[in-house]
Amino acid sequence: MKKLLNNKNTRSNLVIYLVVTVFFLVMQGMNMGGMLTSSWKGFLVPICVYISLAVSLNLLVGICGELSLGHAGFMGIGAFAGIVVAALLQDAVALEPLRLFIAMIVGGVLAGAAGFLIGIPVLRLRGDYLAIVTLAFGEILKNIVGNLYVGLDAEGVHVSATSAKFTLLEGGKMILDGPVGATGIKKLATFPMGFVLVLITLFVVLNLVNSKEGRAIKAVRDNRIAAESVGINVTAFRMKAFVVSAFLAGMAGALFGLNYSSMAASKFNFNTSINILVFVVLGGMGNILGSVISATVLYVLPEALRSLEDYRMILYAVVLILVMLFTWSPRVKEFVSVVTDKISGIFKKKEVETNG
Amino acid sequence: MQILQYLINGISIGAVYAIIALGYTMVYGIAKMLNFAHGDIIMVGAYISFCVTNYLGLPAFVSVIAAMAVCTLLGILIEKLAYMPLRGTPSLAVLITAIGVSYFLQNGAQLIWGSAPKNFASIVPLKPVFLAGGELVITGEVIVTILASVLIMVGLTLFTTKTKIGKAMRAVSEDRAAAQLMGISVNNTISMTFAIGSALAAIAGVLLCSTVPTLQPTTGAMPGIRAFTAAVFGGIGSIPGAMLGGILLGIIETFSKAFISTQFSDAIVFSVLIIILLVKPAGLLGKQIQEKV
Amino acid sequence: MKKFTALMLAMLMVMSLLAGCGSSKPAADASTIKIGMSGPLTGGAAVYGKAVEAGMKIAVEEINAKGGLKIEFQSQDDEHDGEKALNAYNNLKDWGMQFFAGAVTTAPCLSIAPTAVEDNIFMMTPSGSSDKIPMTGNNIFQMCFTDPNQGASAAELVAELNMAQNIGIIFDNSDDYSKGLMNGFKTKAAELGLNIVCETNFTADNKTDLSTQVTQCKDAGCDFVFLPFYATEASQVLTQAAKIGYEPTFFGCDGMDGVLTIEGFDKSLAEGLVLMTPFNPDAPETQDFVSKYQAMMNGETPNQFAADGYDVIYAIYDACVAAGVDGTTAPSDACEMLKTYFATNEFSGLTGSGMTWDEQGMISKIPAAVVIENGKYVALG
Amino acid sequence: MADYPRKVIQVPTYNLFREQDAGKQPVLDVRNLGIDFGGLTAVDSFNITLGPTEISGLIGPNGAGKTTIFNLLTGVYQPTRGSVLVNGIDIKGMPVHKVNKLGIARTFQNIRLFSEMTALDNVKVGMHNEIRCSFLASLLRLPSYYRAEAAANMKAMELLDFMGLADVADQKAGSLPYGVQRRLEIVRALATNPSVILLDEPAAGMNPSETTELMHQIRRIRDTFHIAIFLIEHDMNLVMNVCEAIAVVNYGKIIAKGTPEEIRSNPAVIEAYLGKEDND
Repeated sequence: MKKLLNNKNTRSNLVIYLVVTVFFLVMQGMNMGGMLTSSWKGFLVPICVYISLAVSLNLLVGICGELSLGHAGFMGIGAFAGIVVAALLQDAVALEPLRLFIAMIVGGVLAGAAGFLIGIPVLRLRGDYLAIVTLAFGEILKNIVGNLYVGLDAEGVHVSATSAKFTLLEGGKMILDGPVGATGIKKLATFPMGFVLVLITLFVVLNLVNSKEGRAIKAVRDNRIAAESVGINVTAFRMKAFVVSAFLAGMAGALFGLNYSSMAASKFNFNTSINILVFVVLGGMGNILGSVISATVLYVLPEALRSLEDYRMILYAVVLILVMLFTWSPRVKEFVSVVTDKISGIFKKKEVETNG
Repeated sequence: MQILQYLINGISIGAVYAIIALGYTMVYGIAKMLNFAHGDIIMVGAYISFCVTNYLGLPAFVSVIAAMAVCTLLGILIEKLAYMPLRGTPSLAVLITAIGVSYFLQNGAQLIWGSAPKNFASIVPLKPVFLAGGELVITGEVIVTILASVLIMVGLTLFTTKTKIGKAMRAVSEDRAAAQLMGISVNNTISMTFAIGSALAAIAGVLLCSTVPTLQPTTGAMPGIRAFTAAVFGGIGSIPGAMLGGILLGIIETFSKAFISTQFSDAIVFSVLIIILLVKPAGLLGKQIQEKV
Repeated sequence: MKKFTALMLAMLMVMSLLAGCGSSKPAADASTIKIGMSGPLTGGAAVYGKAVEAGMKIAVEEINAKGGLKIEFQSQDDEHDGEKALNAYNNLKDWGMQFFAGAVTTAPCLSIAPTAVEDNIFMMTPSGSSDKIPMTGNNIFQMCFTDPNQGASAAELVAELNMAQNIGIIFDNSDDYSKGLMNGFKTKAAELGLNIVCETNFTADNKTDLSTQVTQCKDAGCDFVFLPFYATEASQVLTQAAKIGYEPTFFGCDGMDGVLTIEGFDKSLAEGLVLMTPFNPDAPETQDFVSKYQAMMNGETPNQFAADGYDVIYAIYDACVAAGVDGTTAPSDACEMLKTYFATNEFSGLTGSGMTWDEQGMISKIPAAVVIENGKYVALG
Repeated sequence: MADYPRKVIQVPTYNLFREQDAGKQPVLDVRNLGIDFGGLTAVDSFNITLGPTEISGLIGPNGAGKTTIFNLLTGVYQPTRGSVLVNGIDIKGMPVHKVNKLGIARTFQNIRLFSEMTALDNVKVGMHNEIRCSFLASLLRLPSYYRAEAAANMKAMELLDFMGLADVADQKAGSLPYGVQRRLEIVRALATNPSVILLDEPAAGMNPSETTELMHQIRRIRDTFHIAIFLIEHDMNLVMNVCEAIAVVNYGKIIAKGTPEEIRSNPAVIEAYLGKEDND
């Protein structure tokens, strides 16, 4: 009995790892074999990044039950931290994957630290108020990150919050240029590293969910008062989930930042947070495999619709609304089942007729 | 004198936020959903008003009425088609749908009216008032916006406390199931709320664009988020709270731009919001509800 | 929910299949060259992308009507976002693009340029004006002015015509274009001894309300305000200033072009506005283009974005004809041939005559400034 | 407030300790407890002591303040006056989860299970503070994680079995029948290793045979785990049969304390409460 239960969890986890690995191997194989189009080659890393973001946000929204609208803020911290670290280590660490990995870890740690600092005040609130405060923090983070000036020259690293007195020595390199962001980034991100990121994310989130911490987090979601009454420190566990989620978002952000040659803080705005949230909700709350798949599909979908030109985004909007109605609305679901019954009824009738 | 001028500017933009926030608060209070498409209804309202005055050549007040009519219909339509089927589902599902609606309205507006920004000619015929030898200017828009926001606030308060429909709205907002048992049609009441909220959005759109003249499909997005912040600031669900929140937000935003930093004004505005929520978790005038054990 | 996941999984499989199939490119046709463009066709910056796209389409139609070498043209939406821009560029590459006539705005240009350098695809941006863009590589060309250069010539002009006592600057701190112009202007102004008394800015997120910035300039007593940003925000500044009865000399750059054609904008507010623009829709030599554009875009008057787009297509076309590039030339070979061509040849179009490019792909053309009188551009100086 | 009992009631001084508890420290010692909600006194001068293995009942008409008292004892509400000592430690100012760690567990009048989780997981959540396995160990799936989980599984299954719930271990808590959910809540409370357990209307919604079984189970809990039980219940049959001592509250105040026999015959209680309820 107990074994069976364990098996069930392990089995569903294995399915997730399997799907991800197969996807990676197929894509990597096609890539090496030159069978991928330029577009798809370009999608590979962002897909990994968005999977990781969606899964980490799912930990917060689906499993912990806290609506966060500021996930992109952590992504942004990770991205810029990663860009700065990678630039500083340009000469110190020659091996590119290692430099990238260090950048991702630093990005994750900084985002996690920001998550902790923000968590102290924020996690006193609940529900929609928590949502608005995370939104506010996301905007604050973007605003602050977007006004940082970081430069490297012979003297060392210079950091400032205004451009007014920011000057570098001759031959110095501007790493972050305020709202304009980072330009001339050395692209380090690779698809295999994206795959590693997804594996790390899945490993952390799945292991967390199926442990005593995960049970406590789910208990807090299901019934906060009861969880307290059995000795669970609710704030501590919301905090753990928040920090882990921010850490993973930071790692993903670092990979994202190092996948492009220029990156502006405005990328990490409310809209990006919302997009990640859409991945989570459409994939199913608390459903990790759902997040993985919906992040992939919904990232590619608007790109696949490019031939529609002006009607592309409006169609995306319509698809979004319809999917929400079809997956959530009890009435629409009922209607669909009636229609499908009727259709299958017609087919059955025909079958009977042809048989008879 | 300088500080007074900034105060006036702040109150002026704050009053616009207040009108938008009133719509947000109404919808949130009664339908219990964050309607992120509210900002885009504002944009539609402004476009309608723009078209009526510029293409049909009709007077300003007609354009406002037309905008209100169209937005009311639009609000009801959106509610019936997109939100009503999702009643009773988790609020997150409705939130995502609202975002879909927001994308739809923005991109639809671009298809209809094009992406080129339009310059919205102010509908306010009043001349500016110059005080203190021209150092202090109060524009007609400021006067009209502030008057309108106060009138709307008073009107809404009277409406929700004195009329039958208004009382029904409050009943639905307090306890939907109980209201239904009392014979109140929850669906009709919520539709009515959307109608009123959207009509307010139309007014807000016209006044917003009279104050800040650029009109394009994304015009409503940022003020929408600001106004939402204002509504939470004042205590979401509270009518005077939305008014207070809007005005305060406008003043804080203007002052931080003028005296602290234009770059960090966003960070400052949102930090104040967070501090307020930590001190008063339900906003300035919101009701704190204790969970029953 | 289960069903939905299954559905998604199925869609994913179909898409991965498509991923492989799309790579078989149709056989190239010698008589037709393929030019791709990306720009913001939706979202807040769509106005620029749409204008460039229309300008380019006009040029393509004209060329294709002429006979001889034809152009196949495709435009893609980048939503003014670096990430989407790279996707758009990759999509165009899959389509078989030989020349990249984009991107329209600076951030997407900076995102695409290093990849274009890697691919060795000839890239000529109509309106991405940061000096960082051509610096990325020697196959990246620019049709518009480089920001610091334009800012500097603006300062020179102000000094030359003695236009200002106390200068105020409002700029968009989140925009590379605006900051580039501002820095160029400031540096030159300091050299020339111009008196800057007020410097204030806004960012993309809080540009809905610019009344504070206008008031700041007024309070500082500026009689001249430099506005290095686009027409949309400029129209706001002008309206705001008129509301509070503030009447300094406003001075804009090429992004300001189009201010007169903003629908609903009270043109009288722009009287006396000085702007630097390479394109004058009121000049006789541009009338043919203007009327075609108006026919295409519901009567809108073209601005310099459209004209830049038009010129980029003609520049690439002229170079192809002269260098003997056709539809079968590999993009990388075509790139080398065009680089060689532009190193020695000049181009004349709507936005200037005798334009030349240095080996970095930076343009040199004569700056022109106009003043608005009676709702028309009148050449200044 | 009109029918507030004006009569001065003689509260019998009865030693609530069972014989075997004599001389031991009470697990629960409540002194002069009171709480006001915005000027309205909900509970006042509430005193009670519970011996380490005692079963006591708290009864009173609806709205008498019984659940409020439970909320005060578990730290959900902070009292306006008085003190609560759990195993001799004052819970003043402590958050709910710390009060639980002192040894007080509870069930809820309106069931509060973790409805999306299995019955087994519900119990394992209860064992949260007992499972010794670090965050890192469970993240990295170190051997200590597997050891701790296996031990937890075993104990949780034993506890479920104890209340006859082993069969439903894998079912979602929210989908279980009402009576089963009530018992599961008791198991979850037991899983926290309490020294006193507060049951808020454990028999509500149960049929007579389930109630009878519950009575046995309550005694068995005390006899097996050697803990004190304090319960609120409207089912007089259960209260009178199970409890060794009973306190009666009305309008937030104790109006009587004593053995079931004493309570049954107390005129004040009959007037305030039993008189109306005796019909069933």
